[in-house]
Amino acid sequence: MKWIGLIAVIFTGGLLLSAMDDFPNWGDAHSPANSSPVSQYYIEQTMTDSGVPNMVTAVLADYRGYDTMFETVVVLIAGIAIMAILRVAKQVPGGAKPTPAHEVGDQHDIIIGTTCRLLIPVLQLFALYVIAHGHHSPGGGFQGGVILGASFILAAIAKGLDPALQRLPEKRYVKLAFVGVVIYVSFGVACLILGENFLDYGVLHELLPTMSAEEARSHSMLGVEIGVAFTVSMIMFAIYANLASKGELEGGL
Amino acid sequence: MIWQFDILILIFLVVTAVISLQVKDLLAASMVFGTYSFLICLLWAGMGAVDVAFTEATVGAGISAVILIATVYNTRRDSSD
Amino acid sequence: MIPEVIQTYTPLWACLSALAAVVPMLILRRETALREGITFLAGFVMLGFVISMVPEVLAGKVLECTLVQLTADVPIKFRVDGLGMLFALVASSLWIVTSLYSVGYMRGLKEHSQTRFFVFFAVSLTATMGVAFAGNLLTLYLFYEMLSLATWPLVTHHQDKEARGGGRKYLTYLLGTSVGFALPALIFCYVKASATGLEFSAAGFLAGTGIEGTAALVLLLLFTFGFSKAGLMPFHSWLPGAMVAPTPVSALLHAVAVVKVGVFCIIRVFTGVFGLEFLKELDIAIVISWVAAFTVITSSLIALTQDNLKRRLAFSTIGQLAYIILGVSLLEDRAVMGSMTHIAMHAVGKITLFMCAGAIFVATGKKYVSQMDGLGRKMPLTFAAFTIGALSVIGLPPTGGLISKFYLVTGAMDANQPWLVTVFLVSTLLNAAYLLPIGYRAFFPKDRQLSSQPFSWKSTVEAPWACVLPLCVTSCLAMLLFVKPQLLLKLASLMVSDAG
Amino acid sequence: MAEQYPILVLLVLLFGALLVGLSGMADRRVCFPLTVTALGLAVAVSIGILQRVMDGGVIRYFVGGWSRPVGIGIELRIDTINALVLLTVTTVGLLTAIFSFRRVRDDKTEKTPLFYVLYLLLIMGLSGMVITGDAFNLYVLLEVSSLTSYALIAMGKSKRAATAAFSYIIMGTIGASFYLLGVGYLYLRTGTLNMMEIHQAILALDGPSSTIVVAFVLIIVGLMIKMAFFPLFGWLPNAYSYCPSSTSCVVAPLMTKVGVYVMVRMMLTVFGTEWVFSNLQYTQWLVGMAVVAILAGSVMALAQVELKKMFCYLIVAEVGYMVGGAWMANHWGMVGTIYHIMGDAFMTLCMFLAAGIFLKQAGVVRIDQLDGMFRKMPWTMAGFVVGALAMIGIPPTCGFFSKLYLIRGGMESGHWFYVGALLISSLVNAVLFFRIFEIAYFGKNPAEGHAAHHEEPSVQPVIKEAHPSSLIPLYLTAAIILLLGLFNGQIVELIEHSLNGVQVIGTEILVEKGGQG
Amino acid sequence: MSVMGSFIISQYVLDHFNFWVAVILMMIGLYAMITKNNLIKKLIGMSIFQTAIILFYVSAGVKEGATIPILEHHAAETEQVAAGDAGAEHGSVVGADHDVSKSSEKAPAHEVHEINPDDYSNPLPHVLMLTAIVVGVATLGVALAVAQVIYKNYGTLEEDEILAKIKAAENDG
Repeated sequence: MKWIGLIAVIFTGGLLLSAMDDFPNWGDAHSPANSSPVSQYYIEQTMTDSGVPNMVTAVLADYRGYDTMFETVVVLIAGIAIMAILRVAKQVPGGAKPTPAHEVGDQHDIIIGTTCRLLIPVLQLFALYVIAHGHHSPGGGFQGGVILGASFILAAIAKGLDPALQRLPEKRYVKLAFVGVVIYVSFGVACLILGENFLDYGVLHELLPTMSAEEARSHSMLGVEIGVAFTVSMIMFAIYANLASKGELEGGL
Repeated sequence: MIWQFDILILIFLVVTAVISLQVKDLLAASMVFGTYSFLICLLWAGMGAVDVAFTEATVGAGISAVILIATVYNTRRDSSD
Repeated sequence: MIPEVIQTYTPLWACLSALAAVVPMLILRRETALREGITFLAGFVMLGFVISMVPEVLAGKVLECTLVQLTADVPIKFRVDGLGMLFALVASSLWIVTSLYSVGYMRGLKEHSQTRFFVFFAVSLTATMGVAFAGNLLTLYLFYEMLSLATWPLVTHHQDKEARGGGRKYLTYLLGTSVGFALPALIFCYVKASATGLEFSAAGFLAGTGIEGTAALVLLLLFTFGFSKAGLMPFHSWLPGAMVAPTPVSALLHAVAVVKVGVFCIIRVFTGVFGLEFLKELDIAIVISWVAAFTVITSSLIALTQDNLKRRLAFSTIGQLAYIILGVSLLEDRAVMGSMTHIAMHAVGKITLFMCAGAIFVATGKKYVSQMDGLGRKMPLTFAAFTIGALSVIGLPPTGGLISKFYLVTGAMDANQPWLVTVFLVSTLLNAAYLLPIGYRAFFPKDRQLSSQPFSWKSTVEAPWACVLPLCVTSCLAMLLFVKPQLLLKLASLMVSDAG
Repeated sequence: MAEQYPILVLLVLLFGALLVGLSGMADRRVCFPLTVTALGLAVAVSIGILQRVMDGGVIRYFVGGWSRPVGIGIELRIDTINALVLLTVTTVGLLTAIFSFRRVRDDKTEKTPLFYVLYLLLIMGLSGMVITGDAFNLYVLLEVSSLTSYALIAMGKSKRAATAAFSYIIMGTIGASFYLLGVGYLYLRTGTLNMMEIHQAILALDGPSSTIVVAFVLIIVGLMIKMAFFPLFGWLPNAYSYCPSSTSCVVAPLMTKVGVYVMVRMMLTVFGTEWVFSNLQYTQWLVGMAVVAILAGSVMALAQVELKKMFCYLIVAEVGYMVGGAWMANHWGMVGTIYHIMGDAFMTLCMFLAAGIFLKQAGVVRIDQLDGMFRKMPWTMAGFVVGALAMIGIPPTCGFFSKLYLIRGGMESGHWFYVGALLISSLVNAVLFFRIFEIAYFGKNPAEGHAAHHEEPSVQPVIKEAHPSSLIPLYLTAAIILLLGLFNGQIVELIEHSLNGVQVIGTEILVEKGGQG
Repeated sequence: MSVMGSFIISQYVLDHFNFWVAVILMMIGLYAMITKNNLIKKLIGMSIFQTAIILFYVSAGVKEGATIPILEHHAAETEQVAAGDAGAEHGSVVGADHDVSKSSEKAPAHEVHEINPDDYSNPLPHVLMLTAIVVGVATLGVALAVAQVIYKNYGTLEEDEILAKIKAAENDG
């Protein structure tokens, strides 16, 4: 096996490197990729089209919003898949645990507990900032969502999985994860209903008379980012909760 | 960005990748993998890909490492290779 | 001369009438009498459709109907010409006879799964009619394969170890050759001549496509061996193996439908795909002639050594089929006519022989020739029919076999092949040698004790009437064809005059 | 509304999944009707798309309305080939969904909603892959379908399901990553991700570019892992045979076929056949590999004792058919490949449906456990026989005609070994399936003489015939197999329409090339 | 000769150093995926493989001397003020207090020349790689879940031990 692997890897590496001399130079602004009309268009027209300075956000949520929708679906699938594979029916799905058996403070350090109590709200606030400010700075639904999810994970690590699950029971996080995708898709479908192509946010300005097409694009991007954040944060927590407890959703690390 | 710095990180990247694959303790491997993610996120930030770097910092160095560790915790820590 | 074409769906109805009987048969599987009634009804309906087309065909017209466009160029198409009509007449009329016989046989032996038997019987008939009326090579192949598959449950009807072996051999040979040889040949034709729609025509659709020399020879061999239902050596051994089937199956399918479909396909290849003129030009058919000649002699010799009656008849069939192929491969008008009529003559003769073998088995349980000494006195009708059938197969008067053999031999003379004439004559002698002694020993046993007993009708133990009646009918038919072969000859000459 | 059809197919499925997820938690009984409704709508819309493509030519749908300059947004591009494959995907999805009715209810009670969510998203991912016109979007949807199929396979009750799923994940990820890397190489050289634009850029390149060649190799190798082409098929048999029946019924027919479809799409639309066949010298080799794949798949199928495993190896052989057909640089080879994508999907579906029914009703895993099935489960066997005949290639099933076209292509381009392999594989299939028929017909140990059988066995078999919810999909599949065969002329016409429309296969040039090779 | 040598090095290594490292990382990851015995190690290799591909993409989008792909607000604003109102086709005049909408409403065609594309790195690879990262973590999560199931079934995560147990179970059954 090792030899086969080595040969395969060397072959692959050789193949990959064999094209190296055909590559454009490092950092060449006029390489085909960098000077193509597509990338030029993004840089030049993002402001005109939607007024979002962060081109990555604009491309992510608007020009290639279709990809991002499926990316969100991928995240959702990951969560569902892990539940489908790992979840064992020790409790009724979604039902809260009837007996909060052990006290939080028992096994967990008080310093960690206190720090987390201070840290988690800040973390969550920061997550919301990242989501909301994705138009102007690095960030957006994914990053913010992951941070939000991380705050729940932090709570689960610090206090144990059970208290965290009491606040955010399985049924709720699964539902919210679905809701996230629903939010995303409904923006697209709204465009569809108003007679334009799927995810053509510009047409949404018809809904609010005070809004221009560009604003509509900008705001819709925020909307879909919020949807993404819902799904991502909930699924990240779901992945952690299932993996940490072997799918029993009890005890945890 | 400063190219010497760039090359240094690239070399470190290879080193951490090899270490995380060679360490027999899976917990340590997960940790080193977290370091690897962090380094590569630095590299991307340097290359101007701030959004990618941000995502990698949260996802790669954060969530990936955590779920790896969670799995190692629930299974076995030592590995034969 | 381009024959007049009539568009009609009658061939389709003829084909489907047997298939349509399947559904009521399945529904009425508990009511044996009704079920068998349906079989007969379907048989008469089919015969009616076929006969209704006879006058038009005799008038030199061609009936056509196009169904589904299968590929861009090639549809499922039915086309009734002289050869197809001849074959359809034989198959559909003998089906009725055989149905009657199988009712008697199956009841007599209390066979199991009779519904399945009759259902697949009907499906096989549909496939046979489809082959007879096929208008192009693809349709022909389609029904050819359908026939292979539909007859498998019939061959393996007993579901025991022997049947499994026979069935396995049956399918291995038939499917193996059809997929391995005929299919590539078909696709090769499709590649070369898809514009012609692979339609059979007297001139042959391959003529003018630039096939010549070795390629043509290989193609011809692929076709000839691919349609291995014709039992040409070395792909013949499925036929004796398939004798494990119940006798009605052997009778209809292995003396009439299946093997005749094989030779029919080969005749089609000669007359419709290549065209006789084109083959003469290519000068390759002589290879087939020698293979056939070899088969004729060898199979006759093997038949001499067989003690099991059905196996002896099976080898005899192989030889007779090779006659037909030999005739058509001579490419002479009279030889080809002889081949075509021999399909009918041999069918009538051989089915009589098989039904006799079955009747003997039903009445006495005897399978071997050596056990049949003196049986003629117990079963006089059966053995009388047997003798007539044997005469027909040998080609002696007063039976129809003489007519076809006469044409075959004169055709061989036309073709200036004295050696092949010899083959015909030698094999006739061999035929006589393995068939006549059976009848002789049955009536005039060596055993003094048996022969000394006076004959009386009271001591006969004939099989049930449903078994005996059909074989009497077919033996009479064999003699009738001696007196009135005109219809068949006319149909056959239609094909030849087309070619000329 | 009609111009929105391309996106509607996916939306219907996506909304179905979301609804199942949201309401299925509360009441599991709504899962099945919702799933079937969603898939039924998807099939209807696919038919609508096919209708539109037949009437109006290629559909180009720009998501988000970003049509100019081409490539900034994502384009969905549907010609007749996509439309046909899309219809195949949704139809197989619908049939298997109906089939899953009792199975899922009995197997995984508390996970039923999860199963249906994943199931619908799998079909959505595959449909999306089929209609997209964007190379990167294809990757995302490839991952959607892969992740769902990993999960569905890992849900199997067998202990080995998880290990099979794991090796599938590893191989699948390598394949998908190779594809992604290939797209990266392409992007580096062409600067766009839109398939048609990439094609234009490749045509515009002056001189050969090793980057493009490497990109091509990476993409094809990646896809070959995904479609289990010969040396890279190791993951397939275990993954497909240890998963639940309702999963294998959808994964086995579709995953490999969509992989083949994507390869064809890459050859036709992205790189263009002129480039593929004139720039690369090793296309002959690939046909040779296909020959090996066909023979190896057939031989290994012969060696199997388990029913599903045998079908799995047959899939390997069938993939060999299609790869060989696509690479023989011949018009008819390509037509045959595309036609076989559809035909084989339904043939495989028929096999796996029947295997699922046998497993459920009679606990059949091994072939020799099928003894006497013709008597015990005649209705199921009837459907199975049709599928088996199609696998062997008996007219008028679709299996015959795909072989007809493939062999025609092989003959015209002079790939005689391929023709031979195809024929041998047909014979092997005949042996395989008649072995099954024999066992099902005679039983394991048939009696010595035929007299023993004249008395009916009085012991009533305990095995009951399958539920209509299982039989209906089986019969529909069998009917489709026959219809595909009978109407293959029209279908091939449609396929050719697109092949000419894209103007990629110059038969004359290729025939000449094939003559040399 | 040394000049030639350094030229070659710069041509083939330094100019593409990022690509080189990306390829090396890919090879490391791929090798681990194929040959490592421990399933977790395989997955770490998988993650390294995926990040290496991401590194490759991001490297493809780099422009020398360019900044991050986020427009500088103030620079853009002043340019737009200078640009005048040629954007009649952009229609609706609303929300004057929102500087973004103002800029768009006036967005003139010749603003193209004001924003120099060479100043910003190519945003498209970044977007693609955001997706790839998320896909990567999703795959990792599912794979880890499967690994836990395997551990539950066989009590080990070493491939050879698992295979041995499967074989043993087959021989028993």
